[in-house]
Formats: sequence, structure tokens, C-alpha cells
Amino acid sequence: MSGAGDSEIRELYRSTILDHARTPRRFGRMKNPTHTAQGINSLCGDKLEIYLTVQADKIVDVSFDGTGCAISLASASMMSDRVIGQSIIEAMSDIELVGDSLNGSSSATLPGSLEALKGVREYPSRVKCATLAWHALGAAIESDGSVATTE
Amino acid sequence: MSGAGDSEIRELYRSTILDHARTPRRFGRMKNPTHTAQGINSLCGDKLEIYLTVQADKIVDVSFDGTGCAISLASASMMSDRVIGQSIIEAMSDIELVGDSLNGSSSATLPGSLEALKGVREYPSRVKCATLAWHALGAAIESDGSVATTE
Amino acid sequence: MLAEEQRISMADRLRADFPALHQSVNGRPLVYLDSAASAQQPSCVIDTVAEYARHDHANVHRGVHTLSHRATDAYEGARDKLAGFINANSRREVVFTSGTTEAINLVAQSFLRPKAGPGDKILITHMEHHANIVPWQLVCEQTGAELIVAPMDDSGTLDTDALYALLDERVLLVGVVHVSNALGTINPVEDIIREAHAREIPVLVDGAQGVPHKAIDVQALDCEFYAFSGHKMFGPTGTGVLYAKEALLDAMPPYQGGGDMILEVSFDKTVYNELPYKFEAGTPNISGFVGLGAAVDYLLGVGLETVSELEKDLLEYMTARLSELDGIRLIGTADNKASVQSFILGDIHSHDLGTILDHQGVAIRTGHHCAMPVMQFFDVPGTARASLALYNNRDDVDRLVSALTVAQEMFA
Amino acid sequence: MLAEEQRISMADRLRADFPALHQSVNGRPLVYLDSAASAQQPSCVIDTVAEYARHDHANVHRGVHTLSHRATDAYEGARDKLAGFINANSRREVVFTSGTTEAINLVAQSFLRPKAGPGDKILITHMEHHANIVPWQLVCEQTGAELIVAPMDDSGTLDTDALYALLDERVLLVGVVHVSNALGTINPVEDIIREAHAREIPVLVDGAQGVPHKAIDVQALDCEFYAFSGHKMFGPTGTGVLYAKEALLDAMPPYQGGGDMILEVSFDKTVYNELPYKFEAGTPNISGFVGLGAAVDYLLGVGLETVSELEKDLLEYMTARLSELDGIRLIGTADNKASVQSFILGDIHSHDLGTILDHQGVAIRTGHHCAMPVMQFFDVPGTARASLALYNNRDDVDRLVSALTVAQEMFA
Ligand SMILES: Cc1ncc(COP(=O)(O)O)c(C=O)c1O
Ligand SMILES: Cc1ncc(COP(=O)(O)O)c(C=O)c1O
Repeated sequence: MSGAGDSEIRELYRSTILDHARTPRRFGRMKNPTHTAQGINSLCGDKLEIYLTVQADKIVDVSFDGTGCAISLASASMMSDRVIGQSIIEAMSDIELVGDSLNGSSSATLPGSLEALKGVREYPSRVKCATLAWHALGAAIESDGSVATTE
Repeated sequence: MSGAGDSEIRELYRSTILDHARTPRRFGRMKNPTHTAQGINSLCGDKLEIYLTVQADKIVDVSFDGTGCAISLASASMMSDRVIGQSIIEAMSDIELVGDSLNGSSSATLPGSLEALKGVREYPSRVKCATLAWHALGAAIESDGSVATTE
Repeated sequence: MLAEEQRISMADRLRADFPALHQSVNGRPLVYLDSAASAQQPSCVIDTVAEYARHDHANVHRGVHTLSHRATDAYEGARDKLAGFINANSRREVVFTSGTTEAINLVAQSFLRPKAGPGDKILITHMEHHANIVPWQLVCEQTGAELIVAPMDDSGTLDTDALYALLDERVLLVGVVHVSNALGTINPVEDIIREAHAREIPVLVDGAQGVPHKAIDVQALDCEFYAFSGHKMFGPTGTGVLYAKEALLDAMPPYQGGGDMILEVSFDKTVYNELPYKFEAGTPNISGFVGLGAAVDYLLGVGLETVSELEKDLLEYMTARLSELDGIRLIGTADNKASVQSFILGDIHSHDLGTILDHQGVAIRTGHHCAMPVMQFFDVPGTARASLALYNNRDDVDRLVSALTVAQEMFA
Repeated sequence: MLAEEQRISMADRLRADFPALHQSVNGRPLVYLDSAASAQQPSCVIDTVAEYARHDHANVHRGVHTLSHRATDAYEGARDKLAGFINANSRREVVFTSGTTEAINLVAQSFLRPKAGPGDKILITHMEHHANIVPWQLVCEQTGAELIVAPMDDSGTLDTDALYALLDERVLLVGVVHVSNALGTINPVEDIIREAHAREIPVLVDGAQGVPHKAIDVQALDCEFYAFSGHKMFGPTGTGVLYAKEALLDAMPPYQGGGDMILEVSFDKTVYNELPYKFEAGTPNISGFVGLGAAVDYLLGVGLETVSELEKDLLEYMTARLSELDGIRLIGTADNKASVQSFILGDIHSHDLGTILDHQGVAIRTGHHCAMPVMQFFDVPGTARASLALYNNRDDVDRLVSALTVAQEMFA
């Protein structure tokens, strides 16, 4: 591949991302979730459903299904890795951190393996893909059953 | 008065016009017209009512009232001078002649004293004022009671 | 307060920014006194629009490619500027429309029509522009509601007591013009909004003549709706804004259907998009709003305080100079006025006046100014109207007055 | 028929007229394959708009001064050009709107809503753009009428027999897209109109993707309504046209109320203006339509025959080249097609494809293309779409194909 900035696009589609996108972890409908919410990205038609089992303010199980681009699926998959076992408070703080870090309003680094998402910062039109699952997670936690969007 | 083209504006507001505008002939409501129509110029709010008494295809009486600028009042007044005593056919032909001549689609000269209106050709936005009474006359002759406009 | 020389040099500097003002009309340098109908654009607006078309154009919101992204940023950036300009609480409250007229029609159809019925009332004033009359007449026809009208006095001052007395529980909305385009009257919209709210009645302010001349703070005003047009505030035509409180917009059905205003469409069920997009169906006037954003920057750069001060000073001068003329009748002489003076000169019809002035390079508006009820009130077929913007100066006023003198001579 | 070299030199010449095409994006010369979303503007359009703002701007229709007169001439001159462009019988039939979307909403609210009720039906097709779906859904909600849908087959070809079978006496209107923006299908609108007329059913044609690519003759088509957008035919955003037969417009109530659409307003009674002004409330997008007039001149200068021929040739080339790619699935393979190819490449999501192509300077559209029912039909979340205009050439197609190869490698 020729052209300037190849490293940037390779960074966006680095192997961690492609791997999560191809074989997303915890993909599938949950039987009896305590919380659930849908996320829609009107830009590209991505649509994720997040399922949570919350016990005593702790996320004891999480899964998701739906359709999306590599970025949104990978982000959802990595999110499920990250938040399983977290307290609601920890998860809420991660949601904020990921949002701020990806849309550039904070220079904080992304925690742990989420670092793989950072290439998205160079692609403002794709930030919404990366944050979709996180928006939906927030909506699921608040669980008023509404649809989360990334506007 | 200074500026280029003074002669043009003096031509538009030549004394014949100002005289007809100040003391319009046959101004006033007619008691029992056989035909009548209204003309409205939405541009400036001019509004004329034309009254006709037609007997055996001849305009035996004509009058008008309403409000308008100097050009539209003068034109109405001169029109009444012109068409009184005319046959319907003669009047219709004058209506067409005046319209074509003023909007420039014909180079035919204006008949008789109507020649005084010719200065209006240089002022396209004022042509509608000069033709308003004539439009209304046409509408009165056809007398479907509708409102004539100069669009 | 600026000293007089400062005002003069300021106005001359601003004037240089507007290319259309630097031309001859009928052999004389143009004097443009028709900004209340439509203002001229500064070079920065014209260039922004052209540069957008040369480099950044694509459709907005739905593209991942670079141009689409640039276009979206420019378009949504303009929304942020406009939200800041009127101090909206949120960009979600800034709905882009094609102008004041569409903004008011949107409120009439989406807010009012669903709740109106026989016995309900819509209250406007006698000095409204047709844009704040006809949309309500259409709703009244559609629903059986009634349009009622608060009176004004001979100076063109709104009778607020009479307006308040009309506020009863059947009034669904008050629609009032901020600054009358025909009379120049600045209405006490703060008071009207307070009194209406005391009776829980929402208020729409027609701000078409407000925004170009004074700083607007919709949160301080606390109105439910504020409508204005881009082309009267030095922006391109085909642009306008409906500001509305978010809770109201949330509760309203969409106005038009189409792309962009939906999240999901199937033949069974359609989910509308978030605010403000729910009210923006179809491809918007992207280049127009990008230009309007530049107009906001320009106005803020000059400073609305400066604009108000320059115009107030010049309006006083114009009114004084016009009053010197024999047989002049000023229409619109309220105490609190902005940037507009209507008048009648002797028995010269305004239309003839317009032509004779134009012949001398002076552009004024003549006729009913889309405010026929005002004309009916003053029992005139129309008026001549000279309106000011930040680029006018005393020389313009002097040229106006001497051109009027020529007209008097011609009709003497 | 042009020889191949003629076609190539022609396309290169045309390309030179469009400044936006001559830039680098992400370090590569831009390849713009998103004209179905919005087309680029030739210099003559951009310059006409800027020159208008620099010299001729004022409000239209109501002024006697020179600029107002020039602005009115330019604006109404554009209407004459558009009337000629689609061969309307009269300029009274050419209503200026903000775009296709507003044009269809106008018909939905002013033509259909007053006559629709429970049991009535509106018939559209499965390949409509949201702009020709949602306005009817809104009317259905408002009136209790029902939206029914004619099917298509796996190639994206409309099942006209099925459509004709749905034409019964309760169908108030047929709405059909001339050229599908998602599939490229050219529908046999002549036949559909004939069959509908045989049952006295009026037809609206969504011509958004029709006008930029082929000569349109509304009198030959004999449709009741034809809607299109300026920004898809190389004109400015914020402009559009509703063509409608005069007798229908005459019988319809106005859509929006305000200035310019009235002859006379009082609080008791309002007299509407003549056609087309009855449907054009408020200050219009003057500069936009002046620019659109220039776009018409440009298109007529090139010749719609030439445009069709260039695009047909290039579309064939593009389809052939795309078909070479491993794992490609073409969406929209009807026999009669124009200027658009949708596709899916392996299991690469269209959005990822869009980003990777953009990175190589190639702009395509990805997603649902405001035609979600089409996506539902093909059971895909979205497609990648390359769309052509008169300024595209074989080199653009080659760049597209090689960029797709890169994407395949990345996702291999
Ligand atoms: C087929 C079709 N119909 C309608 C529209 C809507 O046009 P606009 O967004 O310009 O109103 C489009 C373009 O987006 C289209 O492609
Ligand atoms: C007070 C007032 N309201 C409404 C309007 C209508 O604005 P527009 O024609 O831009 O929609 C105008 C301008 O003509 C105005 O002066």
C-alpha cells in the first residue's frame, strides 16, 4: 500500500482490533439479563444490544450482539473483557474515560488493552463507532430501556 | 437634479403623466356598471377597480377608482379617455398593443395620447404599474369577477 | 460610548468589507438603505461560501470520507456558532430552517396544530409581518382556532396592557415581533414573555429584525421560540434558525419527513433522530449555513454593542434630517426604535418616490413591507422605508434627503 | 455516439471545470465517487453565486430599486431556465423548494393530506429513498391512510406487474423513484404513469437522481409531480424544484404562509398570490437559485445526451472492473441502470471499507444511503456505493479498484 500516513491506518486496523472484530468475545444474546440497552449509530447503521447481569452493584456477566463495523465490534468485544467483574462505579468511570480519550477532550491514556483503540483518534468520523458500545453500556446501566445513539 | 439619464426620468414623469395622475379623468365609482373588475399590483399595493357600461358590444361608459402611484393612475385615466366609445374588439386590441409595447415584446408605437406612457419602458419594474389598468380592463370585459394581477 | 469621530471611522471601515456597496447605480455611488429587506454580505461571508464549494463540499452527516467529514464539521460548526450567538442552552435547541418564515410555519404546524381546536386562540400584535400572521391563519383554518390581535397606538407602540388583558386560558401561544420591520418599534418582549408565562402561555418571538441589530440572549429572554433569518444578518439567503426550548422540541412531532431526520426506517415503523436533526429533513443548505457561521464571526468581531450604538446614532440623525422636509409624515415614531424609518412625502406615492430615488442611486423599499395590517391601520397604501445597517453612514442619509428634495421638485 | 478517445478527452475537459476535484486527500489526488450524495460544482456556478452576492443582491419581487430588480431578474431567470430544462409547459408549474425532500413533503401535506382518510392508500416501491417514504408515513399517521409498497426482485428491478395489480380505486397517489440512489435502477416511469393514469391515479416521480444524468421532459412523461434537488445536479445546496401540473397546484391550499405567497392580507381575509408564488412563502434562497440557473446552463452546454453516454460507458467499465474482485457482491444489477454501483466486499463492513478507501484518497459512500428498506430487503446493514458524474473517468475507477484490493489485503 502506497500513500502517506500508512502507519495511521495500520494503527487503526491493528491486529488486536481485527482479531476482536473477527472473533468477538462474549458475542450472543444473554438469557436473563438484569439490564439491557440498544446502541444505534445512524451514520453507518451499526446496531448493538448490550446485556448485563448486575448483582450487588457488580457486573457479573456481560454480552452483546448486533451488527457493526470492525471498530465497533472490536470495541464492544474489548469492553466486555474490560468491564466483566467491575463495579458499576468502575464501569461508569471507564465509560467516561474512553469517551473523553477518544474524542480528544482528554489526553488520558486508555486503560489496559483498550489502548488498542487509540488509533481511532486520528479518524474523527470513526470515533462514534468506537464509543457506540460504551454509550450503550451506560444506557444499559441506567436501563431506562431507551435507545442510545452516538450523536 | 444631477446624475446621468435625467432625461429618462423626466420622460417617465412628463407633465402629461403628472397631470393625469393629479386629476384623473372619469375617477369614481359607477352606479350600475355592466362589467367590473379589480386589478392588484402586489409589488406596491396598487389597487384599481374598473367599471364599464357595455351596450351592443360598445363601451358606452367607463370609470375607475382605487389607489395607485402616478404611473398607474395616469395610465388608468388615459385608458378611460382612449376606450370610451370603442367597441369591445377595439379595446381588446388596444390592451394587447399597450402590453406588448410597454414590456418590450413589440416595437409598435403606442396609439394617440398613450404615447406619453412610453417612458415607462426604461423602468421595467414600473411596467406593471402602467399595465395594471389595462389588465383590469381586460378582466372586466371578460367579467368573470376575478381579480387581475400584473404578475 | 464611542466619540463621534470614532463612530465615523468605524462605519467607514466596516463599509469597506461589503463589496456590493462599492458600485454605481444609475451613474451615482450606491446608497443602500434597504437592509431590513435583505442585508449585503461582507467579503468574508462570500469567500467562505465559495471556498467551501471549491474545497470542502460533500453531503453531511452520513459520509466517512474526508470531504464529507469536513462539510459536516463546517456545517455543525456553524450551529455551534449560532447557539453561542443567541446564547442557547444547547446546540440541540438550534434548528436550521430556510428562514424566519419556515421557522414560524414549523411551530405553527408541529407545535400548535396538534393541540389547537375551536375556542382556542393565538394572540399576535397589529404590527406583525405576514410571516407571523399567515401561518397562524392557516392553522386557524385547519383547526377552527381563532387569531386575535393586540392593538397599537398612532406612534406604532404596542398597547401592552391591552395585550395582557387578552391573555386568558384559551390562548395557546403569543406571537410577537421583536423589532417591527415596517415601523422600527422595539417591543418589550421581556415583559410580554414574563406576563405570558405568569399565565403559562408560551411565546414565539419573530426576531428577523432583532438579531442584526442587538445582542440576543434567548435564555435571558426565556421565550419558548425565537425565529430569525440569515440574510438579514449579513449571511446568505436560504438560511434561518428556529431556536426552541428542548423540552418543547422533544414533545413535538417532526415537521417534514425524509433523510437525516430518522434513525431507522422500515415500512412498519420509523424512529426519529435526536434533536435538532428530527426537524431537519433532507440535505440542508450546507454552504448557506457555513456562510452564516462566517457572518456570526463577523458580527461578533464588530461587536453587537458597537452595532447598536452606531445604528442608534445614525437613526437619530436620519429622523432629524427627514423631519426637516416639507410635508413629510413619519410612520412609526415609538420611543424605543431600531434602524428603520417609514414615511410618506406629501402626496407622492411611495412607488414613484422609490423610482425617483433609485434614479439617483438611492435604494429604499416602498410599498406594504409585508405588513399590510400596519398599512391598513395607518390608512395608507404603502410607505417609503429607509433602513440602516452597520455599514451605513451620515453621507447615506444626506444623499437620501437630497434625493427626496428632487422628488418634491418633480412633483411640485 | 462518441469514439472512445473523444469520450476520454471530453471527460478530462469537463473535469477541469470542477475545482474541488483538483486537490489531494490524505496525500493522494482525490477520486470523488460520491456524486449521488451530492455533486461538486463547476467554477461557473461558484462564481455566479459569488458575483451575485458582490453586485446584485437584494430581496426579490417587492423592490423598485435597481438591485432588487436585478436580483428578481436573476432569480426569475433561473426559473425560466429550469422550466426549459425539464420542458415544463409553463413557469407557473416550477415551484422552488429547498430540495427534493421539501418538494415531496409539500405534495404530501398540500395535495394528499386534505383528501386522505382511512381506507385510502398511497403506493410507493420497495426501493424508495427515505424522502419518498417518511412524508407519506406522516400523512398516514395524520389521516389514517395506508402506505403500500410494490415489490422488487433480487436484481433490484421493480416488479411492475405487481405494482399495477396494486392500483385500485383507493390509491390516491403513486410515488416512484426515477433512478434509485442505492441500486442505480432506472424505473420505467413512462409505463407506470400510463398505467396509473388509465386508472385516474396521479403519479409523483422522485427525480433526485434523474435530472443530473438524463434529459427530462415532464410533458412527455405526463407525471403530475416531479421533484428534484439542485445540489445533485451541480448546483448549490438548499435548492430544489417541485414541478407540478398547473391545475393541481391551483386546487391545492398553500403549504407555508408568509410574505410573497399572498396578494393581500388582513386579519379577516387573506388572498393568495398566483402560481408559483402561492407555494413560495418568505424570502427564497435567491443566490442558490441563481447558482442553479448557472448549473442548468452548464449541463445544457455539455448536453444531457453526452452526459448519459459518458456515464453509461463508465458505469459498464466500473461494473466489469468491480466484478473482477474476489468475494465481491454487487447489489443492484438491474438491466437498466444509471451511474451508481452498490457492493459488499467479502466480510469487510462497508464503513471500514469507506475509511480505508478514504485513506487512499478515494471517496465513496457507505451505509444505508437513506434507503433502509433496500438494506432490509438484501439483508445487509449497509453497502459501499460508488457513484459517477460527468467528471469521472476510467482512472477514477482504476483507483477505486486498487484501493479495494488494499482493503482486502488488510482484512485478509
Ligand atoms: C432518490 C433520492 N430521493 C430523494 C433524495 C433527497 O434529496 P434531498 O436530500 O436533496 O432533499 C435523494 C438524495 O439524497 C435521493 O437520492
Ligand atoms: C419582522 C420580520 N419577520 C419575518 C420576516 C420574514 O423573513 P424571511 O422572508 O427571511 O423568512 C421578515 C423579513 O422579511 C421580517 O422583517
